[in-house]
Amino acid sequence: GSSRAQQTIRVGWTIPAEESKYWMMRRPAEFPDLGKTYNIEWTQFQGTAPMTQALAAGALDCATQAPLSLSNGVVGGNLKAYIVAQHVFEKPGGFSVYWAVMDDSPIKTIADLKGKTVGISVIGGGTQGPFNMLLKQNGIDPAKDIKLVEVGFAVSEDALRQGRVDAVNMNQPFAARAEAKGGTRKLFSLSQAMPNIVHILEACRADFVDKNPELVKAYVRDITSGMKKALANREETLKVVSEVLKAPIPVLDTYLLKDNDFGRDPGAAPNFPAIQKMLDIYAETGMLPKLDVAQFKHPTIVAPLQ
Amino acid sequence: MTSRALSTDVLLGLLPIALLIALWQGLVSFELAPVALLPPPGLVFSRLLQQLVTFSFQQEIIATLFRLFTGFLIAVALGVGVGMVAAASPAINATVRPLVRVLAPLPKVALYPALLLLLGFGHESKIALVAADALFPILLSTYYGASTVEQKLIWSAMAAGTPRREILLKVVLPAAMPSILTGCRIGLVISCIVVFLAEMITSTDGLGHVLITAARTFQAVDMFVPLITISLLGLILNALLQAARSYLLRGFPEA
Amino acid sequence: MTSSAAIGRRVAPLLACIGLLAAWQVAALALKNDSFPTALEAMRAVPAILGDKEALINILASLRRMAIGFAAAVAVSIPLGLLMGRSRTVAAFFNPLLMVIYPVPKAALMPIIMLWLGVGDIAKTLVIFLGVSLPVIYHSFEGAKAVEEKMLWSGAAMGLSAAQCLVRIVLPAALPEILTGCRTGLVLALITMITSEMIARQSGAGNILFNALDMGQYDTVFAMIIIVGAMGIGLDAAFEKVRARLVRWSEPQFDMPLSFS
Amino acid sequence: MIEIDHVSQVFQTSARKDHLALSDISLTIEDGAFVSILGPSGCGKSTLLYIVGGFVSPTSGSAKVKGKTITAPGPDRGPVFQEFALFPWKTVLGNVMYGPRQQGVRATEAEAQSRALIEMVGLKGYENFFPKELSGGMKQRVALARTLAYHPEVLLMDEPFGALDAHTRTRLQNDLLNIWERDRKTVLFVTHSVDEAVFLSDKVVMMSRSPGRIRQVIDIDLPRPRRRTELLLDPRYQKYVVDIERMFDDIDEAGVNP
Amino acid sequence: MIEIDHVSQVFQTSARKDHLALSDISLTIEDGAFVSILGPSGCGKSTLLYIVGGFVSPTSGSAKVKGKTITAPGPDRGPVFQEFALFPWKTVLGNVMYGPRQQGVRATEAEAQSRALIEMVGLKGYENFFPKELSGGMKQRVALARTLAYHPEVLLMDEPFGALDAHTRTRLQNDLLNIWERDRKTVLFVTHSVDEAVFLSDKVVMMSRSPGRIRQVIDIDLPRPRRRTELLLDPRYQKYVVDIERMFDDIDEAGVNP
Ligand SMILES: Nc1ncnc2c1ncn2[C@@H]1O[C@H](COP(=O)(O)OP(=O)(O)OP(=O)(O)O)[C@@H](O)[C@H]1O
Ligand SMILES: Nc1ncnc2c1ncn2[C@@H]1O[C@H](COP(=O)(O)OP(=O)(O)OP(=O)(O)O)[C@@H](O)[C@H]1O
Ligand SMILES: [Mg+2]
Ligand SMILES: [Mg+2]
Repeated sequence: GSSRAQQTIRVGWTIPAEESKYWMMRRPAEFPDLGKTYNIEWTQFQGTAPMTQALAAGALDCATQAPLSLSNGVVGGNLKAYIVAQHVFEKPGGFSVYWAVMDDSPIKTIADLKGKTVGISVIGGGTQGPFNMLLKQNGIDPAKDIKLVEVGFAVSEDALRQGRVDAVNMNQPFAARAEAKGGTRKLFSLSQAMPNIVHILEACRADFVDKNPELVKAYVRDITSGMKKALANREETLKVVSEVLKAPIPVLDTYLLKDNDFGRDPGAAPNFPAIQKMLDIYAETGMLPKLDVAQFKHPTIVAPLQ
Repeated sequence: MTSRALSTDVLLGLLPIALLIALWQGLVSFELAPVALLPPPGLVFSRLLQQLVTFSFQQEIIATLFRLFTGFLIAVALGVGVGMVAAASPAINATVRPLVRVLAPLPKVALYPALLLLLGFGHESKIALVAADALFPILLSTYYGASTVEQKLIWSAMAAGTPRREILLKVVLPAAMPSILTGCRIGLVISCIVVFLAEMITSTDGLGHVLITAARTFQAVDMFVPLITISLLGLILNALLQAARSYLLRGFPEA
Repeated sequence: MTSSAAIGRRVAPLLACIGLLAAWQVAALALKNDSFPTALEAMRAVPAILGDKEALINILASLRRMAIGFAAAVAVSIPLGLLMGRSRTVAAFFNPLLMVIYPVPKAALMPIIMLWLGVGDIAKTLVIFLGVSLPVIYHSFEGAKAVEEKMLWSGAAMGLSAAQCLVRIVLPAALPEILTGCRTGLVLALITMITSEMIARQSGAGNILFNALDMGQYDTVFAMIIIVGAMGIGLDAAFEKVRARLVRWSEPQFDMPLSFS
Repeated sequence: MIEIDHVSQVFQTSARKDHLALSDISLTIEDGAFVSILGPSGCGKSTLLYIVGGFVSPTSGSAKVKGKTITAPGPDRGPVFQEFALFPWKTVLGNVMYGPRQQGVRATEAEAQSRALIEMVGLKGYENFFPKELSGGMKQRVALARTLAYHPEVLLMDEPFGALDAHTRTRLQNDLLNIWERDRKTVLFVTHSVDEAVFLSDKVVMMSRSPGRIRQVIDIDLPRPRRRTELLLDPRYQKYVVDIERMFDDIDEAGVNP
Repeated sequence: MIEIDHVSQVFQTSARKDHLALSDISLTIEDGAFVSILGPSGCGKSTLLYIVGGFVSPTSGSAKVKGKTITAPGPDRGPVFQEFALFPWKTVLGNVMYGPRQQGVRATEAEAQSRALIEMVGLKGYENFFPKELSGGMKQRVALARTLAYHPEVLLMDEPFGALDAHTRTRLQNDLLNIWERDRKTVLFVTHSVDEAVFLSDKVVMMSRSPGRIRQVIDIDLPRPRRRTELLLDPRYQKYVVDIERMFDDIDEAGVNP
């Protein structure tokens, strides 16, 4: 520990796709300010929704968020926050969260899902908006026509192979693993609903940002440079991610930062129009009232910052 | 116990609960907690009353209760059975004791994903989790109670011609009853917690699921309704257990 | 007691463990399920965890929280339970309150707990505290109720005040029952130590376990389960030693457990 | 002085019936008197002792010691219970030392006194035994020693020699008389032995079958100090015994009335 | 026939010391004999009964009943424990009915028999009381009735009348003798009353102070059926009593040796 009084940001994080933060956690020496002019108290969470609650309760200053959880916090929890950076999104041609069925399944189209049991990683989570929209477009009422069960990504492949669900959604690295094993096929992916979906981003409480602009600036600067390092040095990134996820490098190597991975903005810059589009979908599917993304924009503090 | 004493007891018991609700109201009134996280009690209770009469909410309660009871009863049957046999037979004791030592401290929630895959997303996986968690407190209390039964009670029964295999049922079980019921009480509360937790983790219905759906969308009032419901259920179930206890133990000095 | 029987008692837990692992191995092979690795696969992952310095620090951090939570729970619950057992008024006052508080899953209260206690050690220690205190309170409660009245009368006649009676007569007389509660509490402490790290965590054994769970690394998940199980055996054995010393006077009078088997 | 004034005791049984255990008992016991209570099994002798001890408060009536109504137990009244009620977690020595230590006697001194008492009741060598390792009669003697150890002014003894062989019993009777004569304690002594009652007491209270009533109070007018061997030959002693035994026969006519 | 052959019993105390409770006891009891055991408190009488009951196996030596080594309790040997050991969860009636029901007697019949026994021990009206609601002597009588109810061939009675008043005691002694004379049971009877031992027994076994040894076996050669009133005037009876009491004095010389 340093004897100098340092300012501390309490940051929430989760796994598996926040490479710039993982760099900051595991390679702090690479960041000139981190641990010197300011400190981070890292807390890991199970999913983004609890982090929204933690932000609303004032127990965190910044945290990983999904557009939906953040909006829920705003609508239901009186949360005021700025989106300061973005972690991953769906790039055209890259990985898109998809629903898989078994090869020999009679389900060939989305319309065939009627009356089936369908797994989803988180009910009411970020993927459900586009998912609902696709169902509706194919004449299925998401509330009545299918039986939706929560199946975490980790067990989704097993649940499908065991026949516990007829279709289930897949994410990396589990999708890569399932594909390598074979026997499953992609039914549809979220990119069919909209391109460049933003999966996770970085948000900070507005009151905290307003009170400590320099501090947050330093943090966002480091996220920006972390993203740069992550993209520039894949070999090291594999190591870093492996340390955090405790996943073996060969598994990560099958997808991480490859074409079959999510997209990452080189400057970790939030794609506000895409986020707005998602908010619109949520409003359309009745999950949320209409929201304007502008409220999440800070005039100066937003990645990329040098 | 006279009925006057009984009603004083009830009043005394209501007092701290009233204080708790007052404290809750105070926290909200003095803005020590944001309404978004802690809605005022009046709102929660009036929503609860509204919900209680709706068919769909009743269905959720029934689903939760069904899992809770089935799991708890399995735990009681297994815990009491194994606990007694382990106290009676050195051979079984030698096997059960180490097994219990290994299995008891395992975090059963971590096995829940495996249970889901083996037993599906419906009742079975939750019942299994409830049973697994409630089992050990009941088993340990039964074992303790059974192994400290006054020797001379057993001797008296054996001398009266009770066959060995019946001693367990006729002497050890009733003599260990105070301890067994203590274990059951703890097991019951754990069952309440676990069934709720399991429904929060993965479910399509039940009170825990109601809470999670509300929590995801920051519906604070709807979050608290299932919480209050489970808490009331706990209170009612415990009162029932208490009544059973004072009947079953009416011959014991402490009853 | 012959020495072969003594050896038998030593070996029995080992045999039980091996039997358990064997059953697991067979079940896993039969089920052929990715999320249910075989015992051997899980065991192979154990050294990797224990060899990792960071993992050890995590586990120690958990144990420290557990020790604090357990100690605090025992310190508060025993007096409360004993008081409830000896005073109808106290029992009538606390019983419904406890019954209202305990069935609520702590995970659901996390947002509120976070509000006042943050997401750090205090919140988790509180959760452990609550997990442990329930059995300790109720076993102390029932133990105190069952204390033979004439023993208390003897104490009172020697000039013990009500408080002294509680400490010097009710406590020792109820000790065997209290210790049963503590033993259940110890098991629950270990379990809540892990589950308290399910939602928010900075370090800890649960951290390793739930991370692996999120990542679908089931060999690590089950390796952690083995490690926690082993910690359980160790703590339980240590507790048993303490217990045997404390309640020597209450052990069954004759050697055979129930003397009819 | 102990004044028991129109005391009645009703117990509530589990069968939800009221059970009258003592009915309108009035009795005065002078300071320093040795009073025995005789009565059929179940007539309420123990209950009466509990009331004087302050362990049970009577359903009606009152009991006073030194003019003050008895509301709680106190170290002035030391009970020896019929069921012994030893502390199972303490050894024989620990049990006997408990009272003196509680009264603030220093450990070494309390131990010396306790060892002397343990020797008196014939348990030398058993100091480190736990109660569960003692025979019935041995437990009873520990209970006696435990109460004597803290020198209560009033002794409330419930069949304290009931589980002892004749020889030990005689020895302890003499020891008790010696202590009583030395310290002039007030003793309320429940026994089933008419012989013992007459030998020890100034006054014998005879109770009738349940619900317990006082049937007769007999003053035993025999010289003190009493020697068993002398007394056995004394015709007055024999007359007391025979008279009381005869009265017992009368009581029995009354029958049982729960 | 009960044959006790060189039986010794060593207890392990918590102080981790071996404690010799019985030392080399040999004794033969004919079928249908009434044998009393007398001995100082703590000499091992209860322990000896436990061994014959099959509750405790002796450290060395063996005990046989009808030629077979005793290894377990059985309904042929019915104990009445010094501490009563009533089932707390059963009422008086439930406790007494337990044995007959266990032996397969029909409920109505078992109840009728049990009620008769309860009346015999003077507890009519207390059938629905729980043990905790009874006085010491009442509990003892329930324990007696409970054992008599299932008609064991051998009765193992540990001071079964110790907590009773003289009158109830005399009545129950007579009842016991009647039952014994009718059914010719074998009775092993522990008592502290020399009087009672002589009155009831064919044989009195005197034990010496701990560690218990058999000091003397006295045949009581008095005519049967015995009537208390007649016997008290019989000089042979008086001689037995005096002789045995004198022997007790001798035993006492030996001192304590834990
Ligand atoms: N807790 C109780 N509930 C109901 N009845 C009770 C209770 N305690 C005692 N009694 C009744 O009170 C009466 C008197 O009991 P007590 O113990 O005083 O008798 P006792 O004279 O001491 O008899 P003994 O000589 O047999 O010890 C008995 O009839 C008994 O059944
Ligand atoms: N569990 C035990 N552990 C150690 N010693 C014991 C145990 N049980 C009995 N003893 C000892 O064995 C001896 C005999 O005890 P037992 O109960 O047989 O005596 P007893 O003759 O029945 O005496 P009493 O007339 O007082 O009932 C005693 O010295 C006692 O201390
Ligand atoms: Mg009595
Ligand atoms: Mg004995």
